[in-house]
Amino acid sequence: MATAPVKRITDIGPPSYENFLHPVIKKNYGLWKYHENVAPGILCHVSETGDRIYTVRAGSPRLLSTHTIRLFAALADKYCDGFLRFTSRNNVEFLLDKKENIEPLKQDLHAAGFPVGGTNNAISNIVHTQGWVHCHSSATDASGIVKCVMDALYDHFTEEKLPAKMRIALACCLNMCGAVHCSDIAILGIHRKPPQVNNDTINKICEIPNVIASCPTGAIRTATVNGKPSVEVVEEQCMYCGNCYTVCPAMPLNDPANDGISIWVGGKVSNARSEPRFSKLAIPFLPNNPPRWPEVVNAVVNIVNVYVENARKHERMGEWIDRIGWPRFFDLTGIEFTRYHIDDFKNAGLTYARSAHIRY
Amino acid sequence: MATAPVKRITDIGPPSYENFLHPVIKKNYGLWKYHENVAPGILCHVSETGDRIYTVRAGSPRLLSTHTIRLFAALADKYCDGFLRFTSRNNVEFLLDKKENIEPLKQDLHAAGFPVGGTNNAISNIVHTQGWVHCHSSATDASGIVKCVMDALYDHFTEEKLPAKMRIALACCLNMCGAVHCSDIAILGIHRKPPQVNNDTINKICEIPNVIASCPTGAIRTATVNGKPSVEVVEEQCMYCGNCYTVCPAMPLNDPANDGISIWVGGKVSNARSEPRFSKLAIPFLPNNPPRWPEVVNAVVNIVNVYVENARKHERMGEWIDRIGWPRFFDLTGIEFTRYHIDDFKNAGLTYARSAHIRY
Amino acid sequence: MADKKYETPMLDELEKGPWPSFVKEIKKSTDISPACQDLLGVLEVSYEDKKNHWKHGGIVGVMGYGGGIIGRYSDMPEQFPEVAHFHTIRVNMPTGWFYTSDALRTLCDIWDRHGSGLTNMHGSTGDVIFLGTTTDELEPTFKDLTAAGFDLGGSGSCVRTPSACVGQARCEWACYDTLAACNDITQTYQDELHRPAFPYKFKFKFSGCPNDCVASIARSDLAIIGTWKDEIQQDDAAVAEYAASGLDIQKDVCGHCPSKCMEWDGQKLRISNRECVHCMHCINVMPKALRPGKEKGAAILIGAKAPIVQGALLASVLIPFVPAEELLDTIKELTSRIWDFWGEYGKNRERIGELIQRVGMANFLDAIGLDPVPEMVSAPRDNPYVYFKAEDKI
Amino acid sequence: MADKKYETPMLDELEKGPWPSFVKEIKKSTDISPACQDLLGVLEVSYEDKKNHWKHGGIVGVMGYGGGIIGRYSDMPEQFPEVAHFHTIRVNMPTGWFYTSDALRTLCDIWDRHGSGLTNMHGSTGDVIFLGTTTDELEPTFKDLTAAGFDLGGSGSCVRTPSACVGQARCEWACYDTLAACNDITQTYQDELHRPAFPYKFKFKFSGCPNDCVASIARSDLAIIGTWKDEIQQDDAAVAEYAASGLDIQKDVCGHCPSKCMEWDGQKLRISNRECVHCMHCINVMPKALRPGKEKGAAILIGAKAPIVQGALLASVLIPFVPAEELLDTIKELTSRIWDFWGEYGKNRERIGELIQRVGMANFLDAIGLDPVPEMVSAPRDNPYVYFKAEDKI
Ligand code: SRM
Ligand code: SRM
Ligand code: SRM
Ligand code: SRM
Ligand code: SF4
Ligand code: SF4
Ligand code: SF4
Ligand code: SF4
Ligand code: SF4
Ligand code: SF4
Ligand code: SF4
Ligand code: SF4
Repeated sequence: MATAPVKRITDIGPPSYENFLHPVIKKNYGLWKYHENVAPGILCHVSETGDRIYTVRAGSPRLLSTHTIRLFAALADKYCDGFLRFTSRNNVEFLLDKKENIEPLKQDLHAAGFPVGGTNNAISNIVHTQGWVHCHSSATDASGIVKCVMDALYDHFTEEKLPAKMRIALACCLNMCGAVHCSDIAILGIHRKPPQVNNDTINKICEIPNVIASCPTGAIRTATVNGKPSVEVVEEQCMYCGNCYTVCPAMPLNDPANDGISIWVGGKVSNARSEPRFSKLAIPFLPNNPPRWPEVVNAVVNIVNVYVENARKHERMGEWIDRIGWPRFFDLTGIEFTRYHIDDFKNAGLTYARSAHIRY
Repeated sequence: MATAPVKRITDIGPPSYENFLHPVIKKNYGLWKYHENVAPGILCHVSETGDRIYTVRAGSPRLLSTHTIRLFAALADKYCDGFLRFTSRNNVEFLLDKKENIEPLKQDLHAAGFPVGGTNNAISNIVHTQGWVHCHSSATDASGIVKCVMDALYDHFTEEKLPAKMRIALACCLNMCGAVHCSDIAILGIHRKPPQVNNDTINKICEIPNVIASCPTGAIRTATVNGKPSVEVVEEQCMYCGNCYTVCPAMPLNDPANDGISIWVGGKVSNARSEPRFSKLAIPFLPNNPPRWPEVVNAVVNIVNVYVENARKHERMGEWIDRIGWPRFFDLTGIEFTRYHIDDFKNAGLTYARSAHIRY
Repeated sequence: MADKKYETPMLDELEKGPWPSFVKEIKKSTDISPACQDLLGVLEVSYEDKKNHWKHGGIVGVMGYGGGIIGRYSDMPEQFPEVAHFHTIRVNMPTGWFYTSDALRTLCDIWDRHGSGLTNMHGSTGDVIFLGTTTDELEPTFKDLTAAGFDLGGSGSCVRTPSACVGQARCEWACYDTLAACNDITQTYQDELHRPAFPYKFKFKFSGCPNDCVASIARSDLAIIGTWKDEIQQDDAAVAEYAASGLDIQKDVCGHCPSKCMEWDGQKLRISNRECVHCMHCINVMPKALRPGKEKGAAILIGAKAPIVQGALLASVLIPFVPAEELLDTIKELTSRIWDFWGEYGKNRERIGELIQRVGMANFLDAIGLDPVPEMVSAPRDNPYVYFKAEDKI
Repeated sequence: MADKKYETPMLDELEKGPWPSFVKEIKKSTDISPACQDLLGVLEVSYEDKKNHWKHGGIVGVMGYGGGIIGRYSDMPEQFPEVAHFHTIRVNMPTGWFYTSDALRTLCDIWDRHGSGLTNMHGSTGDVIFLGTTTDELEPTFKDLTAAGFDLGGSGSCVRTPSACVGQARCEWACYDTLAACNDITQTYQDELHRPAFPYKFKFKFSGCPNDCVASIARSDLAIIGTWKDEIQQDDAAVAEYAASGLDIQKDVCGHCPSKCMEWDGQKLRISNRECVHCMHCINVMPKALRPGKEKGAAILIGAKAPIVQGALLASVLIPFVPAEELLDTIKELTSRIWDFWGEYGKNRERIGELIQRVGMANFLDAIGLDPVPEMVSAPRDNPYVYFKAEDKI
């Protein structure tokens, strides 16, 4: 007698968050009145009911082993009745109703190598992507650079000594998985050579019209190579976006000597004070120099330092630059202004300085 | 015996301005220290030397008969030792070294029908163009509307009761002869029907490829009509700019029922406070209703009134709208916001409100 | 930790320094799966070569789903056979990234059984990322996940895993219930999430207030940003306390108000709420004294995306304000109209934001049956190139 | 006034009202030329028909010149024979629109002899416009004009009549001598002004300070805008006087400073000149207390134009600062390089601003041999679509 097949479970979606809320949160849901910044990495939210919930935020490399997740779970059991969450920037937050648990939790975290911080006017965790660990598109690694940069900015995570919040993000290619394009500082992997067409396979594995249509600048045209239908790339029209490669594996554009990093500054997401905005190009190219990427680390640290020294309270990176102007930003940071800083894509004309508002 | 031909004089350029400078101006050239607004239309410039020059500014219809120019000349002789100038907005300025001459000059001007004013926070003369008086391109008249609007705003010329300067300009077609596109209020003649191709003449009088190339939206394509080479206009792609007509007389686009006026607001040229900027669409269409264009006059007067009532000191039209927001501008003026207000030309995407900065 | 299989001198450098090390994490996991050793191996090669060693992903998945798995193959399978296949599984996180320790351990158990033991907590879209397994393990992992009450997230041309800020669970500023809304939308669109049928991806993100802590305005096709319509709730005594405690209210609060609608005379703070653009700054600085108003709801913005293909876009205002009670219905009604239009007119790989750019906002509004309002634009057009419609002409 | 030839009930309405009437001006001129009667007649028809009655201008001119005359023919020549031809003559005004009464009368005499007696004082570009004459009268008018020391202005694809604000002749803020510069450029480019040889028109305008009283930034291909480099000259006693006389310095001056670089503590005004963007506002409001600095010169901006063809442009910064002494040489050197490039690469009817848009600022700078500086952009690019040049790659 055959056993009836187990009904396959699908389309159930995630378990409801309600199952995972701390009792104090459940009780005070929607009733929070205000919060206090207790210390770097420690928040206290106070409810209309008088209840308080404490948050201890710890930095994480995001790429976590199940060992570490189990460690977090154990700490949550020990101090938080098992309740914790992660943030939109991949930090882990322990939710406590007992103030006296804060210190021991902090110490346990510290002992395990996880810093507490990232709240208020600190540099929070770097939002980042897969890099060489997992993505075929990557022009650089992600986790490695993040590690090096955060090592250098560690004190800015555990202390709150910035004029305002600072959000750093990294994406390993122009697909920009993550809000890289709206970060105070964005670290972006870039290619600098056009795709090398694989004339042998392209006709078999890709739809050539799709490949041609994928190019934002129309750089790709049909070609016949060794009697086979293929494409060719007009080198001057290619800006190495990699969109053709996303569409077609026969268009790889990795090139170790020319792949590298660009640095972008002054973007933001929040609507606080000024409107959200894109980050703008600061450094067009820095080489990939693993394992510690000193050029990238120095560049980021330099920008952070100049910002910290010069910005006024409440000024995010971009707001500070608004006030002092881009010429002075380049001047203070010692970064060279080049032809590449001048936009030449679709709406380029709108970035030219069309006023006599000039600082000298 | 033939007389020797008189040598033809060419390329001499204009006579030097130096011949036409008042002696007090010559003496104090480059030495002016400050100025005072004596009264509407009256300026006093004071030199480092202590000398003073008085300016009396009078409004003019710009279209002047030689009779009137001779009248100005006579007044200049009577009160200014013959020295006068015109301004960049077509007012006439009498330059006096004797303060006591101001009043009699004012009276003579007034008697002749020329108002004194337009300085400081007044509405100065309307920069305008040819209209039906002289231009084949015109979608409306120029001088007629200007006359009607200035009649209605007369007191704003002779008094200084605005929060800031106000510049009104009119152009009779999209060629925009004059700084219409950067005016506090711009009155703009527009067409609303595609050109009517004259299939009989086009091939004779125009280069068809030039006609096709002239269209910013690519609305024109070749066609053969009655066996003759001609063009046809894709109606949906035509936005009635008239550029094809400028290039080719066989593409006229006048259409009395559909020609009319649009109103634009909030532009400025000066760098004072905010950067120079284009005027933005307020009213997409008002009919041509000669001889007094009541719809246009009312629209302009309404906008001026709402501005005067609501703007703060030193706020130009566009700066005031910056502060209160466009929704409230439409609200206060009672002007309807329509699909036409939403840009759909090249950089349209950059005009969408990309933030949660919203006023309710 | 299992025995070392490869020399990884470069990666070893990344175990140094105070910030927690992902290399340590990979090394820790070598006792879970041999794939971790080979991952270290191939990554070291990448560090030497300065390029990745992955091939363009193939189409792998679980039965009946078109998304949720990212196929990944090594381009050095002979040298690193354990990562020859190294697919990721996107597991839809609980809304707001809330967990109990038990729930986390459940996920760990499943992943230790079927995969590398490596994760991302979390992916940029918000999913739990199970990082690396073979094709064979996909279906069993899925079975265990659903049995435990979890499901996959999105990938491909479908609804992507929606995400929400912590919201009313722990934030005093949430103007609507982000968690409930996000969870509801996630459940409502399960079919669209798992079975790619769109021109391209579609992302929802829910932020409770204009601080936008899930970066919805930068990263989602439909961004729901909480806000309020009436006056900022103001506690004058608390304002005075801030002033007494040394806050320079003129400079630090009023001085940064983008709409210049605040006045402080040393005694009393006056807000012209009519001009307030709801930026949150004053509230952020004085959380004990100022709070969002009582008439709460959200603005709905549309069309954010990363640069590919036609350039990055921030989301733009579609509906300036929806009361909190009407929010879910409005989102669903709107979404269905948007998808109809996008499905019909969207080109392959054209996000909704790019489609709107292409056809123009006014035509888009016509198509989805919304009236234009001035809140949708930062300013009306400045060019006179207006296409008048036949019905508006004579 | 000559006898009335046509009934003009509509135009008569425009004699009413307080503002001076152009209809009166035309009527006044009927004793000068019969064309004025026919102009009234045809204009009345336009007012009835709601359209102009002019034909597309033909090519008419004076010997040896390609510009300066706008040909104009009526489309109702039988009805209005006196305006069958009704060409305008553009007479280059004296720089700054300065005149003596004698000079004006000289112009009037010439025009009464040869034309309608109607003028525009002045045209939008700045010329004296002699409004309406026949082809036959062009050459004689020109002869009389040159004999009297006047010459034609520009039209067609050439240098257009340059214009300048009143400048140092009567304005305390002029940072360079706009009249001298404008006059010099006008004289230097006489050939380019009279003989169209460019892809399209080219306009110079000279403003002595950022108030830009000739709207150069909106209307000229090369805009020369005076400014200063050092500190604003400040007279503290005069500042105190303004304060005493009731000016709210905090609100009216500092409050509108776009770079927020002014501080007023009730006693002393402090300007961070390093951040000042030279907008002129504070100086405009307190002319007795503040003045531009002593290190004077100008910024050179390029490329403004009206909407046709590709949309309107404001001029953009090309050289942030040139000392006053070097200004003329710099303009001329720059102009020749710009014209070389434009002549070679400009398409027919492509203004320099549009050409720069088309090829990109960086390529344009290469072509004219200028180094890029950050003052040229409002911000660096935000899209990552960078074309790296071969020499910068490996
Ligand atoms: C936990 C988290 C939401 C979540 O659901 O996970 C969160 C939580 C809070 N945010 Fe946030 N924000 C969180 C990501 C963000 C993001 C998104 C991002 O970084 O990608 C933004 C937009 C960033 C940007 O503009 O680029 C964000 C912009 C803000 C702001 C506006 C800051 C500004 O001045 O621009 C505030 C207000 C403030 O801090 O004054 C804010 C304030 C807060 C408050 C104080 C809200 C409250 O009353 O509880 C919370 C504690 C913040 C802190 O770190 O001090 N939160 N917050 C996120 C923590 C990320 C992390 O681990 O660091
Ligand atoms: C005479 C004239 C220059 C000329 O060579 O002809 C001139 C002369 C002066 N201008 Fe002007 N401006 C003249 C056209 C302009 C223009 C151009 C235009 O209108 O097309 C502008 C730019 C307008 C714009 O932004 O759209 C202009 C923007 C200014 C400003 C900046 C105003 C602002 O706040 O935006 C000032 C400063 C002020 O008034 O506070 C100014 C100030 C002045 C001063 C006070 C300069 C001085 O110290 O002598 C002069 C008297 C102004 C007055 O009317 O009260 N002038 N001024 C022009 C008179 C035109 C007229 O008849 O009304
Ligand atoms: C895993 C993840 C990065 C991470 O390390 O966190 C990721 C990884 C990839 N993304 Fe992404 N994207 C991820 C979040 C994002 C985000 C952020 C977000 O969703 O908030 C963005 C920017 C926002 C947006 O959607 O515009 C993003 C924009 C892209 C794009 C560009 C899309 C565009 O319209 O511009 C591509 C290219 C594509 O779709 O073809 C892309 C494509 C990819 C692919 C599938 C590579 C490809 O070309 O096929 C990557 C697979 C990597 C791998 O091997 O695992 N990924 N991708 C994120 C998803 C994890 C999760 O489910 O939680
Ligand atoms: C007479 C004048 C208007 C006025 O009443 O003052 C004028 C009149 C004409 N302009 Fe203009 N423009 C006049 C100043 C301007 C200005 C203002 C300026 O120079 O400061 C502009 C805007 C600034 C600019 O150049 O961008 C201007 C932008 C145009 C354009 C659009 C050019 C563009 O690049 O967008 C055209 C179309 C064309 O060139 O084909 C144009 C074309 C014309 C034509 C020649 C009509 C045509 O299509 O052939 C007009 C002849 C009218 C007539 O029958 O008399 N006119 N034109 C102005 C010249 C008088 C003078 O010499 O002083
Ligand atoms: S940013 Fe590019 S390389 Fe990095 S994970 Fe996303 S698609 Fe892959
Ligand atoms: S990389 Fe981008 S620009 Fe270059 S050919 Fe491919 S799609 Fe086109
Ligand atoms: S704006 Fe148009 S219609 Fe008016 S004068 Fe200029 S070209 Fe002619
Ligand atoms: S009017 Fe303008 S848009 Fe219409 S066909 Fe002519 S050039 Fe093209
Ligand atoms: S977006 Fe607003 S409501 Fe949500 S967590 Fe951030 S501050 Fe709180
Ligand atoms: S929320 Fe922002 S705009 Fe509104 S009053 Fe506060 S600071 Fe001003
Ligand atoms: S532009 Fe400046 S210098 Fe020239 S008149 Fe105007 S205010 Fe004076
Ligand atoms: S000139 Fe303008 S920017 Fe400079 S200090 Fe004065 S107001 Fe501020």
